[in-house]
Amino acid sequence: MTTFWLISCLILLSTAGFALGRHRALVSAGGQVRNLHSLPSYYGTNVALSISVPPLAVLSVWLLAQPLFIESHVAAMIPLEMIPENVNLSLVMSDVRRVSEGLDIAIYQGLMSAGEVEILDSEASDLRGRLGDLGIALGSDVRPEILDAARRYRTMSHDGRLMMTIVVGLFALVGFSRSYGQTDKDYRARNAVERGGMALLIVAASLAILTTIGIVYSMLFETINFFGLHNWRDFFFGTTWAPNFRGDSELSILPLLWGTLYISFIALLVAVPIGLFAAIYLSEYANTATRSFAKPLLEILAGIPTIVYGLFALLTIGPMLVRVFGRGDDGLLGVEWMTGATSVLTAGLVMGIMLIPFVSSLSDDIINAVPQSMRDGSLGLGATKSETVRQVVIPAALPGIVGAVLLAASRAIGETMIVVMGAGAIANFSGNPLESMTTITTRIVSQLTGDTDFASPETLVAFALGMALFVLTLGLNILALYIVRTYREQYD
Amino acid sequence: MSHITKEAHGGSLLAQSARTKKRNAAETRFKAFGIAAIAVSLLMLFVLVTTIIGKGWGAYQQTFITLQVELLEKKLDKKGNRNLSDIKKVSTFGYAPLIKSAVTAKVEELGVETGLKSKQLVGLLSKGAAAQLRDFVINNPDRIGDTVEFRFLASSRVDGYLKGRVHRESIDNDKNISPAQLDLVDALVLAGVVEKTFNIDFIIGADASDQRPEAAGMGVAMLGSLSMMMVVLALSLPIGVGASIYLEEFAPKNWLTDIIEVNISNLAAVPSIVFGILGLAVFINYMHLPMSAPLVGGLVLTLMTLPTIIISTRAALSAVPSSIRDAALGIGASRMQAVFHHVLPLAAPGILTGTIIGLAQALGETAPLLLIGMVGFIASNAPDTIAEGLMSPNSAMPAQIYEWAKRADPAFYERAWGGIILLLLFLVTMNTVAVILRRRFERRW
Amino acid sequence: MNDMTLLERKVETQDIKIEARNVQVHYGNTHAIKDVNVKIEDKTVTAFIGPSGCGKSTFLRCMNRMNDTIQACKVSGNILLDGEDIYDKRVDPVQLRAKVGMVFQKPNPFPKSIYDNVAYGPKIHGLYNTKSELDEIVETALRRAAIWDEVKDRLNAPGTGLSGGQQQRLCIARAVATAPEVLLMDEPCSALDPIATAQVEELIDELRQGFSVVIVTHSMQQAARVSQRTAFFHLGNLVEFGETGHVFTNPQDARTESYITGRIG
Amino acid sequence: MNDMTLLERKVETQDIKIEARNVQVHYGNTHAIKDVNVKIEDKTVTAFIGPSGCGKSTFLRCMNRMNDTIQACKVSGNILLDGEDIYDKRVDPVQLRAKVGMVFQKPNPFPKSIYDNVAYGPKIHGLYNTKSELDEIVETALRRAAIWDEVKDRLNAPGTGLSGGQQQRLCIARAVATAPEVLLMDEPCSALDPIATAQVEELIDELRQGFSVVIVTHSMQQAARVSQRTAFFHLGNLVEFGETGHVFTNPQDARTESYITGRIG
Amino acid sequence: ASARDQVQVAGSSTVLPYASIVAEAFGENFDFPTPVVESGGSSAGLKRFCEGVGENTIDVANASRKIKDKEIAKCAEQGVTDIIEVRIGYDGIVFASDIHGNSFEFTPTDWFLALSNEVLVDGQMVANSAKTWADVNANFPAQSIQAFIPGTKHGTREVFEDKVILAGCEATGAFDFLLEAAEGDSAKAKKKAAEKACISLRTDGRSVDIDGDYTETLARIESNQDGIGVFGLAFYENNTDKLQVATMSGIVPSTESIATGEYPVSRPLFFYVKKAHIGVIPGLKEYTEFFVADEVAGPDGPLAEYGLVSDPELEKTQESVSEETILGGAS
Ligand SMILES: Nc1ncnc2c1ncn2[C@@H]1O[C@H](COP(=O)(O)OP(=O)(O)OP(=O)(O)O)[C@@H](O)[C@H]1O
Ligand SMILES: Nc1ncnc2c1ncn2[C@@H]1O[C@H](COP(=O)(O)OP(=O)(O)OP(=O)(O)O)[C@@H](O)[C@H]1O
Ligand SMILES: [Mg+2]
Ligand SMILES: [Mg+2]
Repeated sequence: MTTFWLISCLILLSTAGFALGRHRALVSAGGQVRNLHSLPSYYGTNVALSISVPPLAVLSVWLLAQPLFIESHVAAMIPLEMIPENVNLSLVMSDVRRVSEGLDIAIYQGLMSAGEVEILDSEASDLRGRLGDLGIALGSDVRPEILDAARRYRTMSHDGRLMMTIVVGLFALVGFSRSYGQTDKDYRARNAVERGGMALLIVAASLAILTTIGIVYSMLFETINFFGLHNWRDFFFGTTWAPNFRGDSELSILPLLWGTLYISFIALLVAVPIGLFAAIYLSEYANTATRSFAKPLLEILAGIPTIVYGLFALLTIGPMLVRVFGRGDDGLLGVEWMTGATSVLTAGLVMGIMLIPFVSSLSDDIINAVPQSMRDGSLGLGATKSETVRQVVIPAALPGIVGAVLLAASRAIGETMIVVMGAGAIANFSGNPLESMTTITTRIVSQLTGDTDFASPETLVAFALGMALFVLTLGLNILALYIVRTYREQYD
Repeated sequence: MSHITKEAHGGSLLAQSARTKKRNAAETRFKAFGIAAIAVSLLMLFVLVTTIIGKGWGAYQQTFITLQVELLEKKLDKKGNRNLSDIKKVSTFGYAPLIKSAVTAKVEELGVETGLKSKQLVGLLSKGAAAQLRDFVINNPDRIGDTVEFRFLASSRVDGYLKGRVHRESIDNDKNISPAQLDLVDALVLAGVVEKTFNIDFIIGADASDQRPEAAGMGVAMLGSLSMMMVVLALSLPIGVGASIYLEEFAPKNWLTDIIEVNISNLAAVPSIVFGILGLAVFINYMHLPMSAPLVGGLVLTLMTLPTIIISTRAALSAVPSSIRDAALGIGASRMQAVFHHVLPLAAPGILTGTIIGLAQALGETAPLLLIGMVGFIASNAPDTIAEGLMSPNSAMPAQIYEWAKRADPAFYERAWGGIILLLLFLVTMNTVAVILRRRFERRW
Repeated sequence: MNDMTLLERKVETQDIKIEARNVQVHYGNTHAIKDVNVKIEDKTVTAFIGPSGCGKSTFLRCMNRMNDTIQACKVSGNILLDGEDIYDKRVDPVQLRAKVGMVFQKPNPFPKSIYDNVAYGPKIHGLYNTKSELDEIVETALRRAAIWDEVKDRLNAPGTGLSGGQQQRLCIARAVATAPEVLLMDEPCSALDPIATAQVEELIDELRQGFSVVIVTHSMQQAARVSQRTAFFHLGNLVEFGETGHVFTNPQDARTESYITGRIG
Repeated sequence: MNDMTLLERKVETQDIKIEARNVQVHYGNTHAIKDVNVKIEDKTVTAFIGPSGCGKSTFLRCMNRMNDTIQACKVSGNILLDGEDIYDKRVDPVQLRAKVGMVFQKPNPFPKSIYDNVAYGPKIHGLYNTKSELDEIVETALRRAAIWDEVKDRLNAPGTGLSGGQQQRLCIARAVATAPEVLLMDEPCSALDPIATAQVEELIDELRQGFSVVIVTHSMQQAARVSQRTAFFHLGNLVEFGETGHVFTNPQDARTESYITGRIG
Repeated sequence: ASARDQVQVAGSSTVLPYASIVAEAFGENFDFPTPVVESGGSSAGLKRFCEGVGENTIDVANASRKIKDKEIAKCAEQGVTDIIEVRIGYDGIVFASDIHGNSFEFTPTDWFLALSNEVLVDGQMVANSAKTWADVNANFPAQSIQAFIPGTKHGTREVFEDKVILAGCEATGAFDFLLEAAEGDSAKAKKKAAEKACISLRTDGRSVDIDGDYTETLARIESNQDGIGVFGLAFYENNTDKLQVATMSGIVPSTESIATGEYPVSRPLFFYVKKAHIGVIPGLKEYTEFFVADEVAGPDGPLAEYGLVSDPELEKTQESVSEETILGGAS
């Protein structure tokens, strides 16, 4: 039985279990729902879950473990001298798997019988060609040892699957009989189901922790390698970012950090006021028609690929700024403050536009959720709408708005394409928003996707930058949490 | 309140007091700011969208050349026994002469005067013409020897010429096209051999190599994006909402939940490429999931989208007044029931907004896909089953756009913008469902 | 209750402060107020009584255009404040509401500190010059609403953390602090104990010296105690309107009589 | 009010339904309930009276653990329902609240239809088998809460679009529909006119036949009318607790007396 | 886990177009599925190449530079030992400016004088103050200096530094001067320091690093007509309608002039194959052979047509591919 069918069966069984459990509960209560501890559907769900969850868990573990087991077993069959020097066993095994799969398909399509497979002679039968016709491409001709192993692999997987079906079935049965036996009018089915639900919620929440562990796992070693090759003092306290193919680069995070903060700041300076005012207008002033088309339209801004924004920065906003702030006497202001089109301001402005919906849409929802009675209270005192919004609605919605702004800020820190095209690629320590700068994230991407030696500090610095940024934002988030907490305590 | 007199608000209602005037002016300003904010945003959207449409519209039309090709037996099946494996031995290079003679024949038939060599004549056709022929022959070996009519794609320069992208003045140094070729094209257009039609292959086809921009399509990448979005939606929405519910409604306030909370907001600030590093390390190297597979892409994008959904869902949940929860608990609902029956529906608009924004971000993201092998030249065929769609190598729309935008031939540039139109349509379709749902849940209380 | 006292009380009002002419209110299909004509006199307390759901709150909210915020609500007819139509296009509802203050039926303190709740009105109307003046306004308002003693030590605590009755008095203080010319109070004492009720009634009486007060109440006794005029609503109709003494002792309409006599306690 | 009737009324209660032992409640630093001991008898109406802010609602919310939802609120001491400590770890607060229903001080209908508001309790407790049974439960509950006539034509209209008093009765109907053993009512008639109040009081009396009812009220008359036992709270203390007749006619504590005699009307 | 059946390639985005042309033709002419060619840079490609041997690792890494010894060592550490190196041809690097603007005939000296951080003036290294090309070379028009050069992530940057800036540095005598002044223990260290000083470019905005691709450089030139950018030959040839190319030391860049070595600025392109995967991953060997076949990589093949400078020693490469000659000699 294939996994698909097995799962389908389990689903079918659970559905039946649901009905049975529900029925039994009702019977135990003499048909009167009110005599039950929980609603009948909870009893049904309890049975259904007991039938499906443990077997599914077993199934997934089995599916993971079986190939490992079989492979180690089959691998032992392959004579060592068969494995060419320096060829990994796993590669040979993938060949075995491929052949075995081909045999399976051949039998399935009726091209070979199971008996024929057993006596198949690899040399005589042009197995590579025959399997090739079935769409199973092989890298080379099939050697007898591989064919033997593949046959073995095939039978073992078949036996394994059979056993798996039995075990899974057993688990389902046990789960059923246990939960079905428990089903009684006094059994706390709702609590059981809700405990299960709660477990799921906790698993969902802890996924964040797993992700963090994954991130640290995937970057830590290379970061350590980097610090083995590069002076940590230069990384943290140096003032120059100048990677170099010849090695001996100066790789300091500080100018990048400055650029990151500067560009994000300008982006937020654009996005937060515009987004917030847009949200306020939409939720407090606009009529439903305006709101129902303007809001989704604004959300499109978040979905335009960043490459478009990058080009927009490069081709439209940048030259426009140069016309204003550059070109000396030809320019609008007659000043020569800006040379190229790329600058912190260019990137910040464009990124700000992209971030508008992050602030506007989320804030709009939160502002809309402030109870009308709050507004009434303020309006009833003779406040204008804007006073009401500023002094009552916004403070009430503040936690949500802060969340939206943090999200926008996070996005700003993580943005690459707009920065690369809008702000340039030169790390610069300067307060002038009309100069080019660059950010940590863009450097991570560019060092990682460049042509430098992958074991050199110039590439590995990407991991160190990633880790440093990670730790940095972690610190900022802890700070933010702390501030929000102390602030909140005044109100609840 | 002796010191507060009636004069505080005195006077006629119709005449506004000085203070009211001032406050109303502030009110008007405030409202104007709101309108300005919306106007600015919509203006930007308008500019962006018109730019995109203006630049990408061309990709939806394509130039074709109709030719009669004689499928010469002596070239295609020397032995004449129609043995498929022998026919297959003839590579696309072997088909070039057939095309050459077909073009020459056509030009002669029309009686167009041209001093072009046959190589330049073939230059009018896409480099994919030979492959098209070979495909046909392999599928219909019995037609060998016949003369069959084919509709070949024109080369990108010819196509560009008909679309106004390539001008006679600008081709002086271009070794891919010459004025004489353009003259011929003009003649062929008059003869109806060359025509521009709607280009369905752009919407349903697969990527093509750098030499054949005219053949490149978005369809397969679109399926890749669709598969990824299905994974993202199926995972990030339940997980995100589940995590938010736990954190906002049930979690005891202790250091552990604090850690989770800080973690989530921190994950939002992790650059997307780092999620790619994570995906490569964990999903491919550790869990041995296939490379370049939309499944892995979907998983990575799920992790990337989760913080967005969680943050917005939590904000929405906490905005639901506690009197609603009290009401439910007071009549004996469990907390779980109170949340799922009453709080969640009220928080739905915020959750959907988070989903819209999170998915928009996931749909447009390339950086993490770079590291798990979904960016590049992945010209696979459209997958047949959902499982294959998830597991077999594929690209994604933004990756495809990003790739096209990098390619040298300007024809790809047009396709990149055309692809962006498709991406936006995809996004709008996806959003529409969410927006309609959101409107149904929106209410004030 | 002594009916004599009611009759004896002299009604000393003269000017008409608010006049409603043919007012109709619809909530979508619900016809909530049907052709109501009423004159609210200056320096008078007017009580609105009537069974629950008869339209008292609705009509009250019409008088300072609070119904504008309810989408489904449509008002027609005229309401004149000092002879000026408040539904006139030129009228600024903000200025109107500053003149015609309101205490809502459900207490709705802002999620701010108690102090800020009360100071909010004076702040937006600029009723003070110095911080100490504001402190004074806040204290006076809280005292008049009979809640000062309970909150004086926790002025910085959030207003939402008060008990039901405290919130109600906070809202009264908040309305009083803005010094309106007309104060509309929707069941201001519903959550108050008798002593606090008495204090609020005292406040109402005091306010009457300078302003008009309209009060919605379910307590006939309260209406009789504090008001000079009483309006009886029934199913959206203004059934009877007149001097409180007359309405209670000598109702013209059968419905009024049955409502009043049906009273308990 | 006739004091005689009070004395004459026979208190026919026997079992103790709820017993509170040394209950203390703190909201952060506020000590809201101070060492309260009280016994609520079965098939009895107990009234909680006391000045606004004295802790009535707080104590009421302790009895079905609604205070669990307020972060700052800390409860100590024991509360026994049928002899079992409701603050015991093993007690499922959900089951407890199904037994001990509650009507809140501020009406809080769900933002759903009127029908769904009432049907929600029966739905989650499985109190019906067929749709028509549910319809019947809803109708009965609405009738008992004296609101059926007003809403029978708009059962699908949202509950939040009702008038204040209607919302209050809707909440009563919602609580009654779940058929709790104990019903805690926090000022259930504060927004009701006398006739509706009388109907709700009738309902309370009817409920008493099978269950216990605890009612918070500011109206001494109401307490006297509907309750058999009265508890008087003052500044967080339970000052006096006893048969309603005794408490009203013969208060033991000076504070009780002054509160009762300070009554008006 | 079902087995992978297509060749998996990753690496340099310079090689990507060529690899994709080959992959496409390979897919059309063979029964094997079309190989997957990922971009992501030589570094990332080689890194994944060296991740180990097995199905979940790539088979081929494209690189726009030779693999480094350090990388070979790292590979070996992770079990990737037998690596076949395939040189597919050369990539020409050209300087181009807006087609409507001035045309230029450069020498490395011009570029050094225009972009270097410090230049040698009267026996003294002073900060570069050149503002227009006329300041650099009197023959040039007074067009403001605005150079768009590859960012430090690009392999092209290394070639640019080596073959243009450093050459210019030496030609102006600045290199010798710097070598004199350099501090260091050994001659090697001194040379290194001098080279480093030579190639440090000005940061006042005259020279702009481009981290993106040639399309970005082109976009910049379109938005700033004074700009002169660095492009790949193939890219220039596809955009002759917008760009005009500058000569270097008098030579016009073209596939021919680069193949003969006349035009100095070019670099070889490679790909690397895991020998262990040959015979296991279907089509790997065929793909490799097809790539370097005459009809593909030869001077008349599609790669050359697209802009690859065909390798004069292609035959040798074909031989080593068919014999699976691994790096470091022994097979
Ligand atoms: N959530 C809260 N946070 C802090 N203090 C509170 C909270 N709720 C009530 N209090 C305080 O606890 C005390 C008792 O409040 P409670 O609501 O029990 O009063 P009450 O007797 O019901 O008054 P009322 O008749 O006005 O409703 C009051 O002083 C009140 O301010
Ligand atoms: N927002 C609304 N939407 C629809 N109908 C409403 C709304 N508010 C009130 N109504 C209806 O209008 C009628 C009058 O309501 P109103 O609130 O004025 O009554 P009321 O006299 O204040 O009653 P109560 O004494 O119960 O507060 C009622 O039938 C009510 O159901
Ligand atoms: Mg009302
Ligand atoms: Mg209370």
